[in-house]
Amino acid sequence: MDFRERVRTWLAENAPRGDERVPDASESVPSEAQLAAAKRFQAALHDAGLAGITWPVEYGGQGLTAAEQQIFHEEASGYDLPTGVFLISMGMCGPTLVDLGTHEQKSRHLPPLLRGEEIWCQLFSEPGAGSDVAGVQTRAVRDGDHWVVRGQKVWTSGAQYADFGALLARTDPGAVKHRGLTMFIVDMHAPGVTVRPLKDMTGSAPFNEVYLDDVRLPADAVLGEVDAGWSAAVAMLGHERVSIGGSVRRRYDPLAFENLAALARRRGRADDPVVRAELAALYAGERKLALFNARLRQQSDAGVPPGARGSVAKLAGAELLWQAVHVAGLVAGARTIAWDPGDTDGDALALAINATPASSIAGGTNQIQRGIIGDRVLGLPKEPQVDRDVPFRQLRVGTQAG
Amino acid sequence: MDFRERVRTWLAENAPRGDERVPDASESVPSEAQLAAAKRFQAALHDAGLAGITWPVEYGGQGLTAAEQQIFHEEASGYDLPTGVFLISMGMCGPTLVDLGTHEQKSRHLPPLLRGEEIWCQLFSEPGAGSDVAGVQTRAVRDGDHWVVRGQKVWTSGAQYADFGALLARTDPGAVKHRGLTMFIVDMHAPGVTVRPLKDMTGSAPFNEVYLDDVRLPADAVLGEVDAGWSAAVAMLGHERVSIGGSVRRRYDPLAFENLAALARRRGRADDPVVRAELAALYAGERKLALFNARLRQQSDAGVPPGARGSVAKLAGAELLWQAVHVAGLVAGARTIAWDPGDTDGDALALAINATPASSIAGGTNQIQRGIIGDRVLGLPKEPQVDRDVPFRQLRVGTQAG
Amino acid sequence: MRLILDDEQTQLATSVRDLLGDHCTSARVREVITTDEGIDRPLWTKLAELGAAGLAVGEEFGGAGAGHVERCVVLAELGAALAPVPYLASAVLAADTVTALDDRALAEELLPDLASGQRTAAIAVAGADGTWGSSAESVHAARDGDLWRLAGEAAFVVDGPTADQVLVYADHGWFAVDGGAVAWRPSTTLDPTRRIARAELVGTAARHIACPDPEAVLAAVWDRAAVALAAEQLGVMRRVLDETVDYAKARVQFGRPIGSYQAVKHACADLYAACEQAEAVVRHAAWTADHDPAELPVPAALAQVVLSGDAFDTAAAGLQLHGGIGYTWEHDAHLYYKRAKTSELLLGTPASHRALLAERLGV
Amino acid sequence: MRLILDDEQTQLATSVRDLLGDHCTSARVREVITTDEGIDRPLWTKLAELGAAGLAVGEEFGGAGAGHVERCVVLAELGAALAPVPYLASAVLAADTVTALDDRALAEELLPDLASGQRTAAIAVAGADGTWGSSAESVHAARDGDLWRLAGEAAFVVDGPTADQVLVYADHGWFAVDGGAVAWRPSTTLDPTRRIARAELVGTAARHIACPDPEAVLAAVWDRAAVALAAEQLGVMRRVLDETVDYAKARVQFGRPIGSYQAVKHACADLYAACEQAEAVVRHAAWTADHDPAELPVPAALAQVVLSGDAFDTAAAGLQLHGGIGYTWEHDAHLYYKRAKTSELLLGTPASHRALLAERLGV
Repeated sequence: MDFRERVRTWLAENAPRGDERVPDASESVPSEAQLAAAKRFQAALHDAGLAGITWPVEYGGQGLTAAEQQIFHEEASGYDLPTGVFLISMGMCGPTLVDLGTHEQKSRHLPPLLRGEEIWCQLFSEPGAGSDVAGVQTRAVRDGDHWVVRGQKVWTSGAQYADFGALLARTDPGAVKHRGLTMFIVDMHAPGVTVRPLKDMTGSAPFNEVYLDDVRLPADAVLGEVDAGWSAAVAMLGHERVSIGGSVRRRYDPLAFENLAALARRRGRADDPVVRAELAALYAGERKLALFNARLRQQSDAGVPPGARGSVAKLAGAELLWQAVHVAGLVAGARTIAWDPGDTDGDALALAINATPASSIAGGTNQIQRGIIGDRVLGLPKEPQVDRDVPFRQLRVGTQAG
Repeated sequence: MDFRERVRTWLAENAPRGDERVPDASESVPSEAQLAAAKRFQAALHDAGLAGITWPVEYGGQGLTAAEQQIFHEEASGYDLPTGVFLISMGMCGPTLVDLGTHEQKSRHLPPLLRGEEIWCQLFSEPGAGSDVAGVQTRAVRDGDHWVVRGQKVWTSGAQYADFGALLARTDPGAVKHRGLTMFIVDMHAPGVTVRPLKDMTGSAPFNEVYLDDVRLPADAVLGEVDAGWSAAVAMLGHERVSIGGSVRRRYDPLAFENLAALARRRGRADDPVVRAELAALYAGERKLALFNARLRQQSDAGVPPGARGSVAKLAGAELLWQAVHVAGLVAGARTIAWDPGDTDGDALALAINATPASSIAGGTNQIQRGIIGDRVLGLPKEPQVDRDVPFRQLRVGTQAG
Repeated sequence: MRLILDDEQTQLATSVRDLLGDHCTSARVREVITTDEGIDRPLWTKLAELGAAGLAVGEEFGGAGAGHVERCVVLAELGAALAPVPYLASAVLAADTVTALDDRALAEELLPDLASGQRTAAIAVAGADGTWGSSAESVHAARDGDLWRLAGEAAFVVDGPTADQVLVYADHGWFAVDGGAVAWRPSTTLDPTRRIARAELVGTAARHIACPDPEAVLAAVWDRAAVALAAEQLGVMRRVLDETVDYAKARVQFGRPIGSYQAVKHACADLYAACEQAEAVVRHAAWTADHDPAELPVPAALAQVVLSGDAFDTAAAGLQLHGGIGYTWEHDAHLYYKRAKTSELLLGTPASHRALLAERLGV
Repeated sequence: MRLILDDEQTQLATSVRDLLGDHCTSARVREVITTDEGIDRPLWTKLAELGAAGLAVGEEFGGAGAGHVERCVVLAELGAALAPVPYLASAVLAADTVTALDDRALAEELLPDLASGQRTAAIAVAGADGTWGSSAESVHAARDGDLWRLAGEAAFVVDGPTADQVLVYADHGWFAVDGGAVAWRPSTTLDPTRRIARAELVGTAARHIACPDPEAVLAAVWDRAAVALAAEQLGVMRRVLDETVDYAKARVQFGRPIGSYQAVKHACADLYAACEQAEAVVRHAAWTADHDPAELPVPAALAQVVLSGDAFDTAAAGLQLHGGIGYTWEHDAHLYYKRAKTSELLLGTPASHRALLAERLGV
């Protein structure tokens, strides 16, 4: 039985049905039961030899190639697997551990990660370091053979239930910004780690603030080299980009053309030429992005990796949502803004409208994406950079008065 | 008889009728006959005591206040006066001469200017100095008690028939960019001055390139101080802004809402709900700009000068034209792109579409206007400026390879 | 026409702004919106004491007899502060309806209380799809002896459940009913600072307001509502602009304030250009309502064509320029976003506003 | 579906690009467009020698039997170079019409010459308002013994006066007439690189092409024209993007290249995003025309919805980013601007394209 056949058979027998679905970490907070179900599923995946497909056998992986990984993705695309809570663990932290971890770190952390026993989160963003990811102010100070960490992280998804975190902290504020950062492995249950849910504008709190109050880390908590944390972070963010690009939107989406067109028909607005024109334009926006993504995949298969062109998809996807918000208003009219409490259509549309700003902010704002396309795809000259040659402690960072 | 009455009476008796209209300098090139008519009219205006209303009596002006000037504008707004060819002379060069000229310069130049005997042009822009007005590369080198000028100017309107030009040239390339510039008065008939019409994308050539080939200028050609040309230029551009803001668009405009709405009715497209929606949006764009301008004038009358807020009108005006180009296509359809040779409607619409790019480029691009609003109106912090502290000769200017 | 405020009007704006600065802080708004009623009664009283609720009510009925320009000044401040008070519902929609109905008895009975803020009223003019006037299809009026009784539903009633009186546009014209006699079904709303409800009428006793042309009243009220709502939307735009520019000056990324980046600076410039033009549109519409009411239909439709889209775009852009912090519940950006989207669709859709303007322009 | 080119297709693009690089320089284009005919016959011959004119013509009629993907590759290059050749008119519109008419005699007589470029043809399908198919109202066909005669006018005929044959959509279906028998009234055009004319028919002898469903032929030709024109538009977008990015790297203002300013850089990024998505749309439509023609109506309408607006916006933005130099006659930016506006309106308006797409999507 070849790999594809094996994956297909196993999924057919083991993948949960739609109503058992566990939400993604960035979507909403899973219940205890959902979390337990997700862990059970991951363990089963591991037992079936389908976890960590490209990871080393030595650490519980399968030691296979990207081809098998791709096959798994293709076969899994028809399912709604409850692996959302492991996205950051498997998609970002794990691969970075594989790349940069010591033998001891890998032996300790990778097997339980693959078995679904431990979950990871990513501790990068800070209130003062948003688009400017390297503007990290959280300090890690050496104290004998330990490090003492103090600072605040934000936008941490999964921190409520994560066991470990990959932390980016500043170890040398006398160095320029991109030097003097170090990546650490943090036990999220350690004293001094406080997780507070961060409520977003939709009213839910899938993200958290994480306060680090003199958290003591052992010397072997360093991932990679001391003061070389920026390259570790770049590696991890590279994994994130691949991971975001590969994920598929499967949920019911009230802002999708198909659903808005159906709504227009139900509400008797499908005969209005202006609504029709806007719906056609929305379809065009959706379709051209989908075809762009398909073309990117074909190019990738043909040996041309997408590279920074993934930013086009990110940018176009965000713009598309804003277009859809406009069309939704034309179609749903006043029902966009007020509806009966029992009307889940109303709730769903409002949630989608309120979540839309995230699309052009999270994971790199539209402005950042345009910069990436300009710099890396088109090769346009960089802006003057005022933060490159100055010791970090002399830089202005975050939100400061004039 | 009060001033308003005098203006009104004189205009009623002397203003030419529509068919005698002389085009503005930036619009198209006047014929010999039109030029002669314009000069005759200006002479009559002067004889009637209505030229140079706020200029000193000593130099042929009327020595009155901005109030009388405003009254004249108001009364003249109902007419299409043939003063277009004098716009730069009267609106920019003259006021700068009044501000900065020596007694000799003013005595020599202002009276014939007011009598319509001499016309001026403005020699600022260069191929390498567009948005970056101070990036002037034309050199003026001292040679005994003369200056020798070498360089090229561009976008000079009226140079074909101008008698004098206000020239911005670099006198000290060792100074930083905004220093080391000097303003000169150039006799456009002097040896070494060559004027070549510059054909624009509409196919007409209201602008010119002016080549300066070792043109010798006497010492008293300096306007203001040597090496203080930038402040002279800023003063002159300030006069330009007022002059542009004050001018009224009176020509038949195929991109105006009213005319596009009429066209839609004639072509049977006024019942199309999409066309109606776009026409309504166009009206809204026109109207909100007109009301903004009216409000700016009322604020100005109430003692709050418009300042850099004029850039809002410039920016909004350009965006409005682009919107109108889109609507015109919906309304005129295929007739936008092909029409019978005799059909002047087709010619006029095409000319308007082809002239539209000028609206967002000439007189400061949309990008420059947004920068002005951000910096001067909103007080946002400036970008890092890399061209401020370096001697001009070490700067990269214009279009240069990598 | 006058597009700038005189000293008295400027003074009014300052008074209201000061009052709101003291009593309508973000913290207070966030407290009020979690209450059952969702409106700030103490604040309402203070505004009423200032005479704000009766600005456009005739002096003979206890109002200031000032006008729309003044009322728009107040509305802009209320919009800027997202003040959870029934001003739009009662001092605009209901007061204008009573005024337009031109029924002396009703006016004498209701207007003084609306002007003083003693009582509030609401209007019910939409059916299930929200179209202005569609309640005439969903609410049926029937005579019952001397009385009338209303049966059916009206939706999208702004500040209905707290209203003492409700003016209903039914199949036989206009009716007044006691707020307490209506079975209210509070709606879930996109905007937590503005309450909207559905009214169920099951043989509810009503008083018929005789009126030669009920539809004309409806149109007159829409026009004035369009201007009033636009003033509120202007307040949202101005506040978002100010907050965004302030943030762009303070927030540092990559070693310099984000307002020094063209991506941010030029976006702010566009917000400013939109806001300034919007203000001219609102001032003109308000002036027309006061001084040339016969010409109001075009400026009123124009006000909604311009403001409904531009206010939402401004709120969305302002949120975007705040980045992640703007997406948090804690920051106020989302409240302006939700208010702006709600206002965009409160009196129709952007498409219906354009269609109306085209019609009124005779396109 | 395949959205990327194979080696052979890439090779074809390179061949055409090289040919145009040598023989269709800006200087040459500017020379050709001042001639009476306005088309570059030597270039046309060279393209024909490459087999470009017969790419989508069946092998039995002397074509390459390749397909729309290949033809679109050629069209993109022709668009990028603004090549003044009757490719769209003859190798697309006319060849596709003959193919769709499915009349063996006509195909045998005309297609081999169209495929070899020996002769060119044009189609006349619009009346005075330019609507596709409206010539059925403006051109009347009448029997005259064995012959038919056409009377009336057809407008917006692309490359009509240089065509050897003209296929006319008249009130009684499709007809073929000799190009020389038509009284041509050349139109003034916005785009100097594309000739358009009005055809006056005064009892012009014509051959009737029997065809069970003339309207279906018209629709089939429109769909293929929509894809072909989109490919040309894509070429315009790609060229404008490349030129603009190059200029942004070279042009210095305020001491640094303008491409380092976000206002320019981000605009270039938007052009890139539009161009890449447009390319995917065109490749998909061309692939569908070849491999799944029954499904072509939606991708074809989509191609015009996306490309007609985006190509003009790109040309306008490219010109803007060049500043003053872009506004001169000497620079080519205006030629792309005029071509893009012309293409936007050649097969309908942006509004009609959207309406068509909505209809085909079953909205």
